[in-house]
Amino acid sequence: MTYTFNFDWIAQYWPVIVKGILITLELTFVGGVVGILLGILCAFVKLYGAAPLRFVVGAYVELIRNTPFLVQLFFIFFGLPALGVRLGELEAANIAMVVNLGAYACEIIRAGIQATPKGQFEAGVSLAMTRLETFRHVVLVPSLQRIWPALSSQLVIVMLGSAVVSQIAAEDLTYAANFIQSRTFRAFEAYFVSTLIYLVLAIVLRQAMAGLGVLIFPRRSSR
Amino acid sequence: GQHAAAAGLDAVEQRGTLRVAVPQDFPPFGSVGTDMTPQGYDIDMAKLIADKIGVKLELVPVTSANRIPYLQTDKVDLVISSLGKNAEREAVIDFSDAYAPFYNGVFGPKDSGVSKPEDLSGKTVGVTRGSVEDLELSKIAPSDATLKRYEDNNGTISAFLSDQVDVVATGNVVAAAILAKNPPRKPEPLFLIKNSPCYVGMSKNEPKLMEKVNAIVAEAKKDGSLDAISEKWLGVKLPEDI
Amino acid sequence: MTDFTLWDIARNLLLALRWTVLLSLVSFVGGGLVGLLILFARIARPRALRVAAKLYIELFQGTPLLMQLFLAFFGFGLFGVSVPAWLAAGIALILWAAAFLGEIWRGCVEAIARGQWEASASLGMSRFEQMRHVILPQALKIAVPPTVGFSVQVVKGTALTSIIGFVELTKAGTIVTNATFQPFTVYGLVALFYFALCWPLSLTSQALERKLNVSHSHY
Amino acid sequence: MSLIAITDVHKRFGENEVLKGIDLDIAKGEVIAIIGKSGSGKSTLLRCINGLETIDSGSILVGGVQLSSEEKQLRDLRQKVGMIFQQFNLFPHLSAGRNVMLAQTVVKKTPKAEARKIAEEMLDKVGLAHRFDALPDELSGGQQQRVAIARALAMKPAALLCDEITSALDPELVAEVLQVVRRLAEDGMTLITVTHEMNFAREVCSRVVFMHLGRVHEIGPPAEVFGAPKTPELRQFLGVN
Amino acid sequence: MSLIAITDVHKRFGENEVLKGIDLDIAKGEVIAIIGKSGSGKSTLLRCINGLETIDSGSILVGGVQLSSEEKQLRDLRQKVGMIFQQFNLFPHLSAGRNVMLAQTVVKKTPKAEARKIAEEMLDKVGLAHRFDALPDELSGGQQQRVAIARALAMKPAALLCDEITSALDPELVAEVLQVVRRLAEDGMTLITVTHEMNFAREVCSRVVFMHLGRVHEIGPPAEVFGAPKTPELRQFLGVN
Ligand SMILES: Nc1ncnc2c1ncn2[C@@H]1O[C@H](COP(=O)(O)OP(=O)(O)OP(=O)(O)O)[C@@H](O)[C@H]1O
Ligand SMILES: Nc1ncnc2c1ncn2[C@@H]1O[C@H](COP(=O)(O)OP(=O)(O)OP(=O)(O)O)[C@@H](O)[C@H]1O
Ligand SMILES: [Mg+2]
Ligand SMILES: [Mg+2]
Repeated sequence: MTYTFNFDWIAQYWPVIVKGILITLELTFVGGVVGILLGILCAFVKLYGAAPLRFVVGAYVELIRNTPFLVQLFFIFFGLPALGVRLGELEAANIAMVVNLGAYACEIIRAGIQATPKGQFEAGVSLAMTRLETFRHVVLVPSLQRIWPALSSQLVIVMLGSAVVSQIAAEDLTYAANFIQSRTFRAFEAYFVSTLIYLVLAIVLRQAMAGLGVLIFPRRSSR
Repeated sequence: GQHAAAAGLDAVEQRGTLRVAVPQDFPPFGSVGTDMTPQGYDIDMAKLIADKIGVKLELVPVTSANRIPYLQTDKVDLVISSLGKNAEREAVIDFSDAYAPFYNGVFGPKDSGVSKPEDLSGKTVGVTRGSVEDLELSKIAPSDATLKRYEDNNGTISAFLSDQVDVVATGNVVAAAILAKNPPRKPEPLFLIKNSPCYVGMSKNEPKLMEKVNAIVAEAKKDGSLDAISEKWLGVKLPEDI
Repeated sequence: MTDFTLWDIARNLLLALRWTVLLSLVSFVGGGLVGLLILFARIARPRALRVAAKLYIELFQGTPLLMQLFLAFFGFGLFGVSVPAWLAAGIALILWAAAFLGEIWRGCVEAIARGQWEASASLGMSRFEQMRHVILPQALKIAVPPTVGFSVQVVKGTALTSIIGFVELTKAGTIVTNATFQPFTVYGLVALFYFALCWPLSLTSQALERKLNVSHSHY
Repeated sequence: MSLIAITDVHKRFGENEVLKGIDLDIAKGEVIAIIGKSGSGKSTLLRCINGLETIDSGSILVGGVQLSSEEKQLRDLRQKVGMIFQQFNLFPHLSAGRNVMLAQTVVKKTPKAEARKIAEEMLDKVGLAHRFDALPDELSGGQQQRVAIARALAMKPAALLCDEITSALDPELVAEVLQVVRRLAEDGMTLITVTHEMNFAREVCSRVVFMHLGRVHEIGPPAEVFGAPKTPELRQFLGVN
Repeated sequence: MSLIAITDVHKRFGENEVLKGIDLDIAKGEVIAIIGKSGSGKSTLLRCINGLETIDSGSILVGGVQLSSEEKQLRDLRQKVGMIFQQFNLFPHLSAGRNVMLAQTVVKKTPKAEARKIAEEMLDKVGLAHRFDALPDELSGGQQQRVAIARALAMKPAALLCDEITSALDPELVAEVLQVVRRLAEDGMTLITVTHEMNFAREVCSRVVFMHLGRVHEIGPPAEVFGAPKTPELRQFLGVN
């Protein structure tokens, strides 16, 4: 092999990488929190909402799940200005992440809710709670607990998918890699380093979600 | 080493084909026709070099992200992809003599009040990441100008047209092509950055190949064939300083 | 600048769509086969195999497919091994899909009641025979909906092969946009074609899921 | 005036007419046992009283108010009439105490501290004050059912509907739950229980309702119903000839 | 020589020692009933004999061969000792007949045609020859359990382990399954059954084993165990004083 790896550039470019990591984390965090909230809302509407609302949510979910994230991103960033909504690349990226995860989370959460025994709902209602109150206090937490692993996986997928936001000049981790390689022509090294960082982020994210799960969901203490 | 012996000019002649990385997303240097075949300044340049060496030409369409890895892993012999030069890049690959002018400048609405680099202060500038103008503008732009670096030319132009950036830095031919389409937002020339020419890229330490390419470029300048290419794609003759 | 008619744009995108379909088929079928191996390793008796499979899954689910493709194509090249683009794309997509499919299917295998393992063991079947005759036939049935669902991800995942030179649907869209400066028309069509390809798969998956749920409620 | 007045109630599921005209008046403080074969419509009747099923015709008045399917009104009704299920249906993510507190804070807007006091009181009433913080998973079936009773009681209902609340329990656990119900009856709670425990029905109830094919087939004080069943269907059900 | 010889078997799950030294010899043709409270280790003992659980110490010999955890040997053992489960565990994707054929063709490499003949024979033995092509879903619980018995019998085992094979069944279906087991016993099959059916144990078994807290607490012919229980634990279990 004639190619010799050279990582000297790190000394000069590490701020770009750190910024990239932070932005990737921001996108994942905002996408994760707001996206899951949106998913919960959509799941509720899809299960209990009025027919027209159900249709709108259904169309949204199908549209998002069956088209590439990149195209969605382009429409938000380049398309919305035509309608008078001009978003910065970070806002656009964040919104695209939320919209994307929201659709997937909706389906995952809906499945979790549907797996809730009917008796839980009836018990809530027969204690004079409204449907919304029953959903909020009785159905939601156990449903989330049921689908938490699936949701965590989806979040990792979305985090990795966020790489394409570099196309609209959002300065995430992939942007950092591309920026560095465009200056230094050290493509292998830049991609290798960013891949490793993604791997670490994915593992950390999974662990964090597991830890969060332990915090949110009660577990029986051993008898 | 061994590897080098099998590469370079000898390998090209032995193989009978010259493999060249060309852009597909950077008109007028490289784009496609309605039949998706590559066309543009860089493609004609590649044809010229292959002709002169006397071998067949194999065009390999590349992006800005993968053009150098193609070269480094010996999947192409030359990169003719409107490459600009800087010191860091020269540490990794070798550059021939310049084969094309690249007049780049900053373009934007007339009323943007920009007429020199200092005026970019506080403005948002769209530019294609890794392009010649990216390298140049990064050097001269004031520190409080925001550079938005898009993946490809299309991103940069779309960003300008959709009002995501105040002005763009790009080739004057690119700007002219857009102006010709009479868009709602017009990229009028504001100021010229400089003529920062394009070079042919090749693996390091291929003296024979370098010599050959430089000779072909020099001859093409002399016999007017490069002028012809320039006129075809850029609408003007090759400038004196190339 | 060449002038593209709407038909030119659509025609070129449709031609590129062939690559999307072909790559999807290759990665889905190949990923299925390798995924089966991953599944077997993941639930094998020897700990080493299980751990290896787990690491494999972590690696391929934890890094961007784009980087996997890049490293598969150019990484070997660094060592002087020339891997053609179609092979690199095939390998990377297959390994990536296998990680996801293996994990999806493991869930399905684990959903089969323990009693089925015990009953078949107590009839003297070996672990492989148990899998082959008792567990897999049942697991595959419940695995169909999520598997079809994942095929949508595969279709969309093939877009990333442009990093190693494939002009599939998304890449063709970028190229044509750069020649036409009509991003809305082009990406609108791109989205439409993806939707036309993926939506039937989604619908099938949902329909199968519903059907399965119904048959479950009999128990 | 009767607390619950059921008049000519009909209910069908598709083709299947499950309730074929039920008339039943229940006074405050009464303890009613509903018995009958599987499928005779016992659960459906209870669920109709609680508004979990809508009725097709007839009327149900609770405390003089007509039952409708209007949400707000249903909520009022359900504060007056609690229900306990065969499968307990405790909320698995909440401790026993929080199970009892939840509806108070959500529905009645009782302040947390007060809700907690009431929850402790109710758990004490069912003999589980010491398991306030236990999750449902950590409780035996009998304990879970007692928490469910405490949960319903915390809403201070005027009447309690119990649907086979002991049939998911092991025999040894049945006694502890019945003990609790017996005490409620003594305290004057209005109780309507579907039950298979004939001894319980005999000893505790003021009236026994025998349902058959979607109708109230026989009704009367336990001594009468068990001691001198009039219809052959009831005799067959009781296994006497 | 005894067919199954169990010597000082210990088994623990984590902290919990479930079997605390079991000694038991079973001769060919014996019919043994194992009785005892829930949690006393009955199922665990059966599962150990069949190699579904590994033992921590002691030894189990079947037909003179020591039980190990080696795969090949386990397979041989399991061809000698069949097991039937409370939950039937039929393969839901195969018809009744194919359920009975599967292990023969896979494990013993019996040719299809012959396996089919044996399957028909075995289904006939349990009175289900006419349901050869029915899927498990289409059979009643009692029929499913009888298919499970036929499936075990088709491997021509020397002994059969039955773990509460009637407790998932409605009372009316219990009889049909017990009838089949009774006939097996009469035919000389070695049977070890965990059961709550005391009448069955009394009438059919040669010996009754009472397990308590992980030990064989009392053992003897049914007349002795049921007629004159020696220990207070057994007396309590049987409800006699
Ligand atoms: N949601 C429903 N949809 C359709 N049919 C139903 C529904 N709920 C109950 N039924 C039918 O109504 C009839 C009466 O059911 P119900 O549960 O009231 O009987 P029950 O007297 O409570 O019987 P059990 O003692 O078995 O609980 C049954 O035939 C049942 O199948
Ligand atoms: N896989 C396991 N892991 C941990 N503990 C177990 C396991 N299997 C059984 N046990 C424990 O071992 C003890 C004995 O269980 P076993 O199933 O043998 O009892 P049993 O006599 O069959 O009871 P039953 O009549 O309820 O079936 C119980 O306390 C049970 O909780
Ligand atoms: Mg009922
Ligand atoms: Mg047991």
